Amino acid sequence: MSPILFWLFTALMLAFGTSVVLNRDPVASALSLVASFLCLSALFVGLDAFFIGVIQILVYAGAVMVLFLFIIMLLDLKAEQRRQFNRLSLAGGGAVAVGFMFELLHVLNSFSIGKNPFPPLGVARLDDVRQVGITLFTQFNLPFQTVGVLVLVASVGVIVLSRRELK
Amino acid sequence: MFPPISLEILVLALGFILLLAESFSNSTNKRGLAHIAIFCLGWIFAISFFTASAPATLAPGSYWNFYSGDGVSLVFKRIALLTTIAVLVLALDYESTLAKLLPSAHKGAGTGEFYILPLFTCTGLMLMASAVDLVMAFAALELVTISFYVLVAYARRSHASLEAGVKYLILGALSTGFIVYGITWIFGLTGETHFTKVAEKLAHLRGDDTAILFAFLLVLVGLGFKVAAVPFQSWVPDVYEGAPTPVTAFLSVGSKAASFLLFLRVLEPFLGVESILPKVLQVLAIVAGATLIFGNLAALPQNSLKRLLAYSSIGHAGYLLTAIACIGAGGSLLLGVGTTVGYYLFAYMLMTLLAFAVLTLVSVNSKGEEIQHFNGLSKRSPFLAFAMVVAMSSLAGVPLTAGFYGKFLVFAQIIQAHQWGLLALGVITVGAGFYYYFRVVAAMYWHDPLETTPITVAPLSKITISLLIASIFYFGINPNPVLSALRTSAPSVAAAAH
Amino acid sequence: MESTLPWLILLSPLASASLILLFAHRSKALSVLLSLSAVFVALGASLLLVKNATDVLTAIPWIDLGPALKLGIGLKVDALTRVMLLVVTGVGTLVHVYSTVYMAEDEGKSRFFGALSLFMFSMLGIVLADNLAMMFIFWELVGVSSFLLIGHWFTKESAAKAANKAFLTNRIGDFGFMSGILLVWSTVGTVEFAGIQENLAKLTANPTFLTLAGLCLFCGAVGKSAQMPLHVWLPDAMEGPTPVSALIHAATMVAAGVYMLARIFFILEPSATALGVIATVGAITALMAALMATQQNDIKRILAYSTLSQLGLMVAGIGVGAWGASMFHLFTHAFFKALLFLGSGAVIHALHHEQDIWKMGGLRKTMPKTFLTFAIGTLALTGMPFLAGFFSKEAILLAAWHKSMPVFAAGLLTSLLTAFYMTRLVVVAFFGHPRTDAASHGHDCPAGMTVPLLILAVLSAIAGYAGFAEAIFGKELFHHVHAAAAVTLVPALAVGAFVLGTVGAWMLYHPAIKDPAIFKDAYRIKDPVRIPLFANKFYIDEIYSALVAGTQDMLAGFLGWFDHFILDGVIVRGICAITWGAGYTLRLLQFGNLQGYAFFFGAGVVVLLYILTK
Amino acid sequence: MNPLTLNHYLLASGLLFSIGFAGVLLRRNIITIFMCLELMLNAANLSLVAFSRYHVGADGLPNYNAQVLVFFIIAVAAAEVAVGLAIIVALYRARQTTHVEDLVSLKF
Amino acid sequence: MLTTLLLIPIVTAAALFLGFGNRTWAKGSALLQLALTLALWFRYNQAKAGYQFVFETNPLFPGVDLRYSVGVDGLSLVMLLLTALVTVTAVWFLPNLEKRANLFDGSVLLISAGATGAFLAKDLFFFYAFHELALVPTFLLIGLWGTGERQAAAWKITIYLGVGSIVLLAGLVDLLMALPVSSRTFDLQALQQLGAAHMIPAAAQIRPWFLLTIGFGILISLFPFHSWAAPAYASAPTPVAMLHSGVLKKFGLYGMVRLVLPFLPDAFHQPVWGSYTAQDLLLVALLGNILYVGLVTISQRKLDFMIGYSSVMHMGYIFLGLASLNLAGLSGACLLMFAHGLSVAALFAVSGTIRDHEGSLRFDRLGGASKSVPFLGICFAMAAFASIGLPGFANFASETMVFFGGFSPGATSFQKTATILALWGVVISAVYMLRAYKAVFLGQPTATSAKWTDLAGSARFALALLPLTLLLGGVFPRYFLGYLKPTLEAALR
Repeated sequence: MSPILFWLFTALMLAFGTSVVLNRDPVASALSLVASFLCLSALFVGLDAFFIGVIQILVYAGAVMVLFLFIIMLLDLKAEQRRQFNRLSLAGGGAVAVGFMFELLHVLNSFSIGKNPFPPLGVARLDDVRQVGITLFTQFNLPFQTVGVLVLVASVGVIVLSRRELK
Repeated sequence: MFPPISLEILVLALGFILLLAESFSNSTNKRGLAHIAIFCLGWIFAISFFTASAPATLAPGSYWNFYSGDGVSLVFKRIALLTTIAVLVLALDYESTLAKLLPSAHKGAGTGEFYILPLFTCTGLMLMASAVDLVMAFAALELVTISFYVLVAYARRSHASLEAGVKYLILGALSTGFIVYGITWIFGLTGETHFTKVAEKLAHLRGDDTAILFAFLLVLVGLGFKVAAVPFQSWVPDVYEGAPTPVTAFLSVGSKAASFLLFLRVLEPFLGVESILPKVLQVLAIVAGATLIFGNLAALPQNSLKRLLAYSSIGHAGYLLTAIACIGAGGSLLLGVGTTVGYYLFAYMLMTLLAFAVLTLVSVNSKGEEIQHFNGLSKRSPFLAFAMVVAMSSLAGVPLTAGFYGKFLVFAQIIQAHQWGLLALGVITVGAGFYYYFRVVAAMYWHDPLETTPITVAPLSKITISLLIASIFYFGINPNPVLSALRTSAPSVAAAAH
Repeated sequence: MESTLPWLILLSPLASASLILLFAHRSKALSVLLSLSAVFVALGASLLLVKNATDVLTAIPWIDLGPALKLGIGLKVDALTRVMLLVVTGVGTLVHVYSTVYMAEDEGKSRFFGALSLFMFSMLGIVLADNLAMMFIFWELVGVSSFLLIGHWFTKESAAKAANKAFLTNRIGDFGFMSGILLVWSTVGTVEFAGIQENLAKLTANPTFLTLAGLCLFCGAVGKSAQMPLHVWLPDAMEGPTPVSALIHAATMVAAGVYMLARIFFILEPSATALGVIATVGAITALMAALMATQQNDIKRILAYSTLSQLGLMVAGIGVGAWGASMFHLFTHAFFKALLFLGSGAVIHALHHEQDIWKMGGLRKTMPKTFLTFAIGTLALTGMPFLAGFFSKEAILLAAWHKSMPVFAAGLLTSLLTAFYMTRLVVVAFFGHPRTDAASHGHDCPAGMTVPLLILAVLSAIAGYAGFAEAIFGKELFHHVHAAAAVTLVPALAVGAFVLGTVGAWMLYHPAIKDPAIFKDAYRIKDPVRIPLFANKFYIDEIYSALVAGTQDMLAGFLGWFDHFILDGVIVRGICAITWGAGYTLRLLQFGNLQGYAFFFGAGVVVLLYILTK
Repeated sequence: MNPLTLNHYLLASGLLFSIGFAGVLLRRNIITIFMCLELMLNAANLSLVAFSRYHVGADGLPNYNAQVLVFFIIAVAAAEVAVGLAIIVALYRARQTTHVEDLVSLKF
Repeated sequence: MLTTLLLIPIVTAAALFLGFGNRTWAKGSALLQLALTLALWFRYNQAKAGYQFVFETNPLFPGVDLRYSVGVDGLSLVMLLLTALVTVTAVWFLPNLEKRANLFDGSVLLISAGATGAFLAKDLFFFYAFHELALVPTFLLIGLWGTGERQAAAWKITIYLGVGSIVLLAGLVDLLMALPVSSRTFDLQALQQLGAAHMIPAAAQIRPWFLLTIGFGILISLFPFHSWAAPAYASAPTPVAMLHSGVLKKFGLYGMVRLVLPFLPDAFHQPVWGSYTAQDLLLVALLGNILYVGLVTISQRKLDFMIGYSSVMHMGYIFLGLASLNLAGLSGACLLMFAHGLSVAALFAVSGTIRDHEGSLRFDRLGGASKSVPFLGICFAMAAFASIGLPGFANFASETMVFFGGFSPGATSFQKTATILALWGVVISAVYMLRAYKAVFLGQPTATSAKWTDLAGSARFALALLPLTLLLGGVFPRYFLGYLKPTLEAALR
């Protein structure tokens, strides 16, 4: 990936990320989130992870984001925008987040491996869906099954939690 | 002999069958489901004694890279099974209360899943116990976490349950974020996800101590959240209080036990890095000390027993973390840290489940979970009062109950490591523990009851409670079965003990 | 035979005491019978022992820890023991007989005789002891039997108080005694008299230590023999029944201190300082007690102070080195003081428990036998020549003359005062006319009481004669009695003091009782001599109670307060409160706000990360 | 312009993580908080993919284990969102609020 | 046989809890316990030192020598006899309850079982465990059936002793840790042999010494950790006060003899503060018990508190015997444990009976009781005289040994001074005991005390058992010392 594109998408991703946090309107936040994730998937693609990039768009933009918007609309959350921020908690939360960020920078700064450029790939054309598939269904079969159960549990849970009347 | 994974498969199959049965049957009585589940889990527990332990392989591409059926995991699987059985028994007792908190079409409606979801949670717990790979660990952990989100918020007519659900959800997701980030860093540092390989790679890394420490901290945060270590404990009291009581019991025993084992497994690779060892141990000691103090002292002024048990659960996490923080000293007095933690959790399971069993029955009959609802319990039901005395004594660490050996092992660990600060905290907190646990005993025996109707105990609950009491005494005198089971196959955790 | 006799002496009263306590306490007659037979057995055995005048030593171990510690119950019968044995069993027998009548109507008669037997056992134990530890054991036991007997009429507040006071005061002395025993033991390694004597060199090697040990041992005697400053219990002990006063608080127990000093004289002898202190204490006690006696109105109290005074004299005798003379005086004193007490008992008995001498009068006529014996006793005590007291007192004075003039002077003055107050007593109580109804109905008591009086009167008369005494003391011991070279001036001065005292008192008091006003109200007549300081016993009781209240009780009260409010209240509860408060504060961190929890979470991450990466 | 290093991506990921974390700490609306949590998870994913690309195996391919893990994380996150939103809906039905300040009945 | 002895009270208690049986069962159990103890007492072979009647299971910890093992030697026999005697008396002084009498009786038996177990145990772990087990019934009984500020007292004793036990636990573990890995064992006999072999270097002894002394000290109410004792005993129901102060408290002292002396003898001579040694420190603490607590006792105005404090004070003498580190002092201390247990139990039995009669134990409300209840008076007098160290009772014999021990050759001058000061305590104890005796039993009878009824029937025998045993011990201390001596010699080696 060319550095220019990297910087562009990174800047956009962070900007939209910030917009998620700063926007008072949940709908705007949700849209910013999607935008941020689109930039993120661009970064994924830049890292030669095409499959993940696609999945990212499909799952987040296609499903999660719709879910969020749907719920926000369902609950009609506008009334709550007017609430005031508590300055103390604002300062405290900000301080913690900023403190964490600086410590993270400190870690990255001392991270020797990270200073290396990416090694070149050994193949000209990456069949990355196939590779992911092979890895997932052979080696990672057990965790995969587990995640399957997890999704089952989640769907059962969602039904139990949201049906108007239980039978 | 069965392979260890058969246990997970059987429980999972049981869960599926019951789920199908629940959706296709027209019966309005869901209690049958629970009875079947309890019965079958009992059999599965029996089968667990006929499984051959099978440590993980490291062959590339093998299915068993992720799963270790070693002796320790077997013990934790049994803990998970027993906990689930007990939770289901509690759930049966809790049914009348739960039914009122559900938007049900008819009596008992919607309780079916309440009996079935624990089976999936149990599967997750068992998988967690066996997970020797970060990916597997993550998947299993999330299976447990997500099923707990549902279970905690299950009683959705209850504001408390919902509030607890939301708090657990947000903070749990936050901790998941940290775990994921931590896994990322571990992978980034080593390029591996299997614990053994990670350990090998980490030990040979040079010059990136800060990054290793960062990865360690992220995992500590994530798992510290699960085991209720200070300062990541804040969800515990609220969620424990709000959740339906059987779920609280499940959270406090099952989730904690599996998380501790995972914590030990994740910790081990970091302990192999000598250059960071002092800092790791220092932070562990700080966290352990803070947890000890917070859990035990904040429990002192509690009036709600459920909340008190929540704080006590933090306190016990403190003892366990203390044992882990003393991991660094050479030569074990009695047994390794892994065995100490394993035994402690086993004892903790017995006594906590007993306490929750009594709490469930009393709260159902007294419409409340405050200590004052236990007033004069010895008159209303001497059996339950006695059970509670046993549970509280064991939690407080009175000898000849299972809880004492746990404390004993922990103190041995502390002294061995010459952690005098932690020893002092331990002494203070045990003293505090005597106070808040015995307050319940005092309420039951000293005070007059708020209401005098006797409490009837269902036969199944009676059997469960009796068995728990008997086990507390039995393992309080002879801990050998548990200890030798923990030690038979020297797993990676036991190696961490040295 | 010789080795079993001492055991018989010792154990027969014990058997009687235990039998009474365990089985016979419901039957008065049986109790009396048991007690009497025990004392007769003891007397008989003692007489047999005197006849076979060989020394006997017999012991059984009591505590035996090998070389670490060996304490035995050992009996030692030598000349000194024999004297005391006879005194104790002799006077004891008479008092037992006397008591059967005196206590006839008492509801606690069994208890009384049980305690009396216990006392005999304890006292004989002291006498027979062959080591300091055993002596201490019986020393304490006589204390407790004295406690029981003083407090015999326990529903009387004053009796109960007196019993406590006696016991406690003795305890203070015993504290010193035990310290002394420990000091000796730590040097010598044994507590047996024989052993100490053998290893005396170890003790004398360190004179300061020796003096300290000697004085500590002397403390025991100060308590038991009621020397200054621990004398306060003895007058109060008169709350007990009169036979008890006669036996315990006149003839035997209080003399145990003197006996003990005589026993351990070989330890005291090398230390001039110790002896000097002993002599001074004795002399002061003798003099002050005599002064106090001159102003008392209670017949028993006068006798009590007199006892104090005489004990002081004996102790002073030890102090001037004349332990033989002191023992001799102890011996004679036992008879005439017991006689006097029993006589006063007869008076009290006849007058229905009237003890004020001013409410008596004229008893000479109504109680002739009692008067006669009482008079003999008085004269023996005051030192009338050729009666017992004269000889023994003179022996002490003689020794003092050689050793220390101040002690001699004090002794002489005491003799004079003794003659004075005893004559005062006799004149006021027995002469003139009865001043109360009770006094006018006085009568001699039954034979059970009079016979012991008569026997004692005879003994008081003859006990001082060399022949009699020597027979009992044995040649060797009697040699010590008259160790000092005779000086003619001493008996002359003694006689002078006697005459002066007697005549002085007669001159003062005989006219006073003639005053007709006293028929109406005894207290209208004024004692011709009135010295409040003496009457109030130098205010020592008051000073003591102020001291006790001011120091011990106040300290105890303060410490009680401290313990309750500071140690337990502030410190212990404070720690609990701090812990609880900390818990309460920590609990406040769980304020329910999800965001706050996330903040703690984050802050925890940041802080831990800082610690890790700094 | 310098070639891109691993740290570039890690930095981007770290900043996104911090932004998400800040959102969790600062926002009052539970749904928004939930979105911020998604940001954090995805930030981790970015690092993971970067590491995957960095740890090129002997066969010259990126380390697909990490990508599979990313796949799992996305799946889990989706499930979590589903359950989480269900809980939030249930909460809203019961309490008519999605604000954290209103959820303080359980405390101390 | 020993396990049977342990099971008698436990099984009876369990039966009572389950609703079977009644007061007679409790009495029968106590008598059976006494009978069995006496059988042990006479069958014990004094000529053979060491543990006898040993029974032990396989190790309970894999690879660690920790097992259920019981056995008795001379010292534990004496303590068992004390337990059995006090239990019999305590059971006869159980109050008449309308409700839940079985709970009360069973709990009392459990306390006795705890003590029995602790003294029987030949294994360090069970030795510790049984003692603490007795805490729970104590807590229940004081809070439920106590008098006065019973709940506060119950809390105080429980928390105090809980903390004490945990310090003790730390000390025990530290002690084991000080041994080389290969010789770590929980077997008391094996431990004793290790102690004799001086396995622990002197400098390493001081820390476990402190932990153990403070731990045991809290359990024994060593100054300044004594403030739980008097209020607890004053509030406790009579049998509980008897058993706890008479028997259970001796556990700590027993532990000192069993563990601290054989193991950490050099610690006593280690300087801890300037030139003052640990022994000096202990002496100061025990003088606190004797003089400070003694004076506090004098200031008490209620009989139960007075006895409670006096029991604290007498712990000082036992410690004095321990601190002397020689056979005389130690034998005195051990015999004094026995004697003090009996005398204080008898005192509490009498004071409890009086409280039942009068409802109050304030000295200014009592008086002249000997008139109406002479038997109680005699028993109280005997026990009181015993406790102030009157010859003839075992207490005197033991105190004598203690004092001689403090003065034996080799005693430091500090020790001798302390002993002399401690001797003054004899005067102090006489002051308060006689005051109490006079206030309650002597003097003019009060309007109520004249109407009291004396003990009758078998309760008389039960109560008389204690002072009579004291007399036996006082006259023939040698008989008891014969049992104690070999054990103690081994402990001092």
